[in-house]
Amino acid sequence: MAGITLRAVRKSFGEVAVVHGVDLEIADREFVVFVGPSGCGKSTLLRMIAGLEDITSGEISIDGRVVNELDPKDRDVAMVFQDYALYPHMTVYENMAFSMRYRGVAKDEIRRRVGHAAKILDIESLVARMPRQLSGGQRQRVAMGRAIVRDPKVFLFDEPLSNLDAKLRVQMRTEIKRLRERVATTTIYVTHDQVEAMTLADRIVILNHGRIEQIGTPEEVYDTPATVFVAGFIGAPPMNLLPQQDVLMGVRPEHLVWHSGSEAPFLSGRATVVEPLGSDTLVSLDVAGTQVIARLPPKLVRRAGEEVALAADPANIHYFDRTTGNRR
Amino acid sequence: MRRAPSWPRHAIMIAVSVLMLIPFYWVLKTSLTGENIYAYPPRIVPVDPHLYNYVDVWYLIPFPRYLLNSLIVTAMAICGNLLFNTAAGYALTKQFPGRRWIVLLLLSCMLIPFQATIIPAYLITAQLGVLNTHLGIALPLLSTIICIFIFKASFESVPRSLIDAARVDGLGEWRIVVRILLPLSKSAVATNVILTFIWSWNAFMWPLIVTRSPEMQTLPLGLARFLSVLEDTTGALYAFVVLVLVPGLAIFLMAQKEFIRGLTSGATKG
Amino acid sequence: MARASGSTWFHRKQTRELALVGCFLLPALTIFFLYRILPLGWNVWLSFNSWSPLKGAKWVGIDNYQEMLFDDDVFWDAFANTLIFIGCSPIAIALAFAIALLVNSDLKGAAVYRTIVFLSYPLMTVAVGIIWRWLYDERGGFINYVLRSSGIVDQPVKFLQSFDWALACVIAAEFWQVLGFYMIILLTGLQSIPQHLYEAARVDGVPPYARLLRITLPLLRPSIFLCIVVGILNSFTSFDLVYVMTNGGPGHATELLITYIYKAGFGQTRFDYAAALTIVQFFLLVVLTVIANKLSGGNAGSLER
Amino acid sequence: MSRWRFLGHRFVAVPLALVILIGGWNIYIAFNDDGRIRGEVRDGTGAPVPGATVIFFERNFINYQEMKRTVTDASGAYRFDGMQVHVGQLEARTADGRLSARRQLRLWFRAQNVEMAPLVLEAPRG
Repeated sequence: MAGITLRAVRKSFGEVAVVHGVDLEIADREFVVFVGPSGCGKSTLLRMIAGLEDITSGEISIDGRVVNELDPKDRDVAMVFQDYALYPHMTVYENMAFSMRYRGVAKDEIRRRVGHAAKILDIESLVARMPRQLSGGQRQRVAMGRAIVRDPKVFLFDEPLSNLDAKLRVQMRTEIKRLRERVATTTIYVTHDQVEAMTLADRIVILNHGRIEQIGTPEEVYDTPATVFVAGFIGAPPMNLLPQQDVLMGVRPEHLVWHSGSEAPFLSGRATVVEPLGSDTLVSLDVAGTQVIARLPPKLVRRAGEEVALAADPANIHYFDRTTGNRR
Repeated sequence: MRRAPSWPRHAIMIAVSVLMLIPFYWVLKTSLTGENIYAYPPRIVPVDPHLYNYVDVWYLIPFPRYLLNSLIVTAMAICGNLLFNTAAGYALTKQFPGRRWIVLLLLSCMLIPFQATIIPAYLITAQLGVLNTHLGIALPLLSTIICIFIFKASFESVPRSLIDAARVDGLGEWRIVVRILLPLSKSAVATNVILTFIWSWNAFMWPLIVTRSPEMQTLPLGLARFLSVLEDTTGALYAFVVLVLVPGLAIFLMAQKEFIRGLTSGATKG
Repeated sequence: MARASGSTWFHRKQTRELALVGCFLLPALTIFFLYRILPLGWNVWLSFNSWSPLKGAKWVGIDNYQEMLFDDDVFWDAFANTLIFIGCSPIAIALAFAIALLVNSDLKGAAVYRTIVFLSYPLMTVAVGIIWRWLYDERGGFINYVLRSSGIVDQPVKFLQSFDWALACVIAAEFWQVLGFYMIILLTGLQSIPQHLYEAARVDGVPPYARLLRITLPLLRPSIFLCIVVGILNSFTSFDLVYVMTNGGPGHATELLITYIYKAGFGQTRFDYAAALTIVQFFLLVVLTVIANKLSGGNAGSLER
Repeated sequence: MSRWRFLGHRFVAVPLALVILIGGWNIYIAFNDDGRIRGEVRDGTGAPVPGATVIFFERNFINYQEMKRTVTDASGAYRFDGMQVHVGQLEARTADGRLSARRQLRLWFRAQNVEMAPLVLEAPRG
C-alpha cells in the first residue's frame, strides 16, 4: 500500500510538450481519477507513472521511493489497458498467473491467488478459456483479475471501460466500485467520461492541455469548479455560461427552476428545443443570443417556441474571470 | 447473366497440370523400374516395379553421410535464421537514430544476388578458416533479409498494449520477444522456417565451392557427384532424386499457404 | 538537481536501448556485411588487379576487362547466352499470366491446379536438372519417346549434346521450374485488383478484351515488373541447372556468365578475371532492372507515388 | 488434455510420425542384422541334397563375383553368417555337375537375416 507523489512532472516529445509540470499528491488507498478530453495528457501521465514512458523532467515517487529510473517491473504497479491487452495465446489462468511466474512466486501460491481473484471477480468458470472465447465484459474482468492477483502497490486503469457498450459500461462501473470495497489499493484511473469520474473517484484530477485544472472530490469539482473548463467539463448537460461584462456567469441546468415569484426572473427566453427525458425535461432557451439549457420538471414546457422564465438560487451561481477563466 | 461454360478452362488446366506433372511421374517411374531403364520403347508403367533402387542408393553412395550433412547445415541455417532474424526484426520495430539507413541498407543488400559474390565470399570464408566445415556452408544462409522484414511486419502488427502489459508484468526485452511476440507471429515463424529449409536444403553452388572433401558434401552435391561418377546408368540415381525431392515437396504441401505468403510478401516488399 | 540526475539517467537509458538494438542487429548485419557488401567491394578491387591466392596483388587497371572484351570469345558466348536466357523469360511470364487468369476465375478446383503448377518451384534445382536430363535422354527419355512414337522423328535427338537444342532445352527446364512462381506472383497481383473496377467496367459496357488490356494489365504492372526482375535474377541462380544438365556444353553452347565465372574462378583459379566477369554481370543486372523499371512506368510499376 | 493437443498439429504430427517410423525401423534392423542367409537345396523331386556347394555372388557394379561358398549339411540346409551385403546372387551345385538356377537376392538393408526359398537342382544337361 502506498502513496504516490508527482513533482513538477513534464513530458515532451521532441519540441512538443504534452505534460507541463504536474504536481500531485495521492494518498495511500486513495482512488484518483484523471479525467479530461482526449489529448489532454492524462494517458501519458499514467504511462509515466507506470514506467512505460520516460519522464522528461520532474520526479515521481511511489511509496516514498523515487521511481524515475526504475523499469515498470520494478515499480510494483499493475495496469489495466483500454484494449485489455490479454495475451491471446494464453488461457485466462495463464494470463493471470503470467506475471507471477517471473517474480518467483511459488506454484501453489500462484494457484491460490488466481483462484482468489477469480472468485472475487466471479470468473472462476472461465479460467481454462482462451481470451478470444470471452465476451467484452468477461475480458474486462480478466484484465482486472490480472491486476489484482499481483497484489501491487498501485493499480493503474487506462480507460478500461471505453471499449464496452453503454449498458455493460454502467454495470462494470458498479463492479469496479464493489471491487474497490474489497481490494483497497491505491488506484489511478484514467477516463474521458466525467460520469465515470464522478461515480468512482475519491478525488478527481481534471486535466486540460497537459495541465491540472482542478483537483478535488467529486462534490468539490461539481459544486465549486475552479475554472471555466472544469465547469464546462463536469456535469451533463454542461454548465450554462452567460457572459456579463468582464465575467462569465455559470449556472448548472439543474439549478435553474421555474420562475413563479413576482420579482424579475433570473433569465427568460424562448424555448428552441424541448427534450423530454421522462423524469425531467431538457429545455434549450435562447437568452439574448446565448444558448442556455435548463433541466426542468416534466410537462412544464411542452413545445419549442414557448416563452420561459427561470429563477436560480444565488448560491448556485458561479462567476469566472473572462480572460483567465479562473473562478472569482 | 450468360456464363461461359467452364469445361474449356478445365480442359486447358488439366492439360497444363499433366504437362507439369510428367517430369515427376517419369522420374518416379524410372526409380521403380526393375531392370534396364534404357529399354526402348520405355513403358509408361514401370516394369516389375520394386523399391530396391532406394536400398541401393543408401549403400551405393554415402547417402547417410550426405543426408546428415544436409540436415546439419539446414538445422544450423534454420536456428540462425530464427535467432538473428527475430532479433533484427525486433530491433527494427524500435525507434533509434540511423534506423532509416539500416532499412535502406538491408533493402539494397537484397538486390545483390548471392551468386554475384561467390569469389570474395569464398576468400572471406577461407580467411575465417571455416572452409570445408558445416559452419562454412551454413554461414551465408544464417540470416535472410526478406525474413527480417517478415518478422518486422508481424511484430508491428502485435498491439502495443500487449508489449506494455508484458513490461508491467515484469518481462525483459528478450522475454517479450520469446514469450509474447513469437507465439503471436506463428505464421512468420513458419514462413521463415520453410523458406530457410528450402533454400539451404537446395543450395548447390555455395556448398560446391566451400566443400573440398566428400565427407562434407550435402545431398545436392552428392547428387551431382553420383551423376559424374556413376553416370546415369542405374535407376538408383532416380531413386536418389526422389528421396531428395520428397522432404521439400512434403514441406511445401504441408505449408503451402505460409510458403506462398512468405514468398509473395517477401518478394513484393523487396 | 532532480532534473540533472534525470537527464543523465535518461541518457543512460538511451544508450542501454541503443546497445540493445545494436546487439540485436549485429549478427544479421555482420552476415550481410561479410557476404553481400564486402564481396561487392572486393570484387571491384579484384577486377582491377592481377591476383591469385599464391601471388600478391598487382594493380593492372582495366587489363582484365580488356581481355574479356577483346580477346575472349567464351565471354561473348556466355554474354549472349545470358541475354537469350533473360530474353526468354517474358515467354514464361506470358504463359504464367494465362494460367493465372484461368486459375483466378471461379473455376472449381482452382486451388488444386494452382498447387500442381507451383509444385515444381520449391524443388532442388540439381534434382530438376537430373530430371530433365533424363526426359531429354535419347534412350529412356520421355520426349524422344513421344517424338519417335508419334513419328515426328525416326532417329532419337540428342537434345543436350546438340548445339542447336541445348540452350533451348535448358531454358525449357528452367521455365518448368519457375512457371509456378511467376503464376503465384501474378495471381497475388490479380487478387489485389478490386473487383468493383470490373463490375464498373461491365456496367459501362467495356468488352472483355478491353477489360484485360485497360484494367488488368495496367494494375498488374508491379507484379509483372517483379516477375521480370526475378527472370533477370534467374540468370544468376540457374547455375545449378546448367551445371548438372550440360555444364556449359556442348562447346560453350549453354555457357552462362555465372557458369563461366565459376569455371574461371574455381576451375582455372583466375579469381581476378572471375571478379571482373562478376562485375560485368552485376552491371548487366542493374542496367536491365533499370530498363525494366523504366518500361513499367518507373517506381517498380506502382501507380502510387 | 489441451496441453497435448499441439501433438495433433500437422507440423508436429508429421515429423513425429517420421521419427517414430525411423526409430522403429532402426530397432527392427538392430535385431535382424546378423547377416544370416539360410535355405535348403533340393533336387528335382523335392528331396534335400546334402553336401551340395552353395555359392554367394556379390554385386560389383555391373557384374557379379563370387564372394563366399558353403556346403549343405545332412538335411540339405545351408547357412551363411555375417554377410554384409544387401544384394547378390545364390547358386547351388554338386560334385556330379548338377546346377541350380542363379537366385537373385535383394534385401531391404545390409546384413538382413533371410530365409531363402529352396534352391532346386536340375539334372546336368547333356
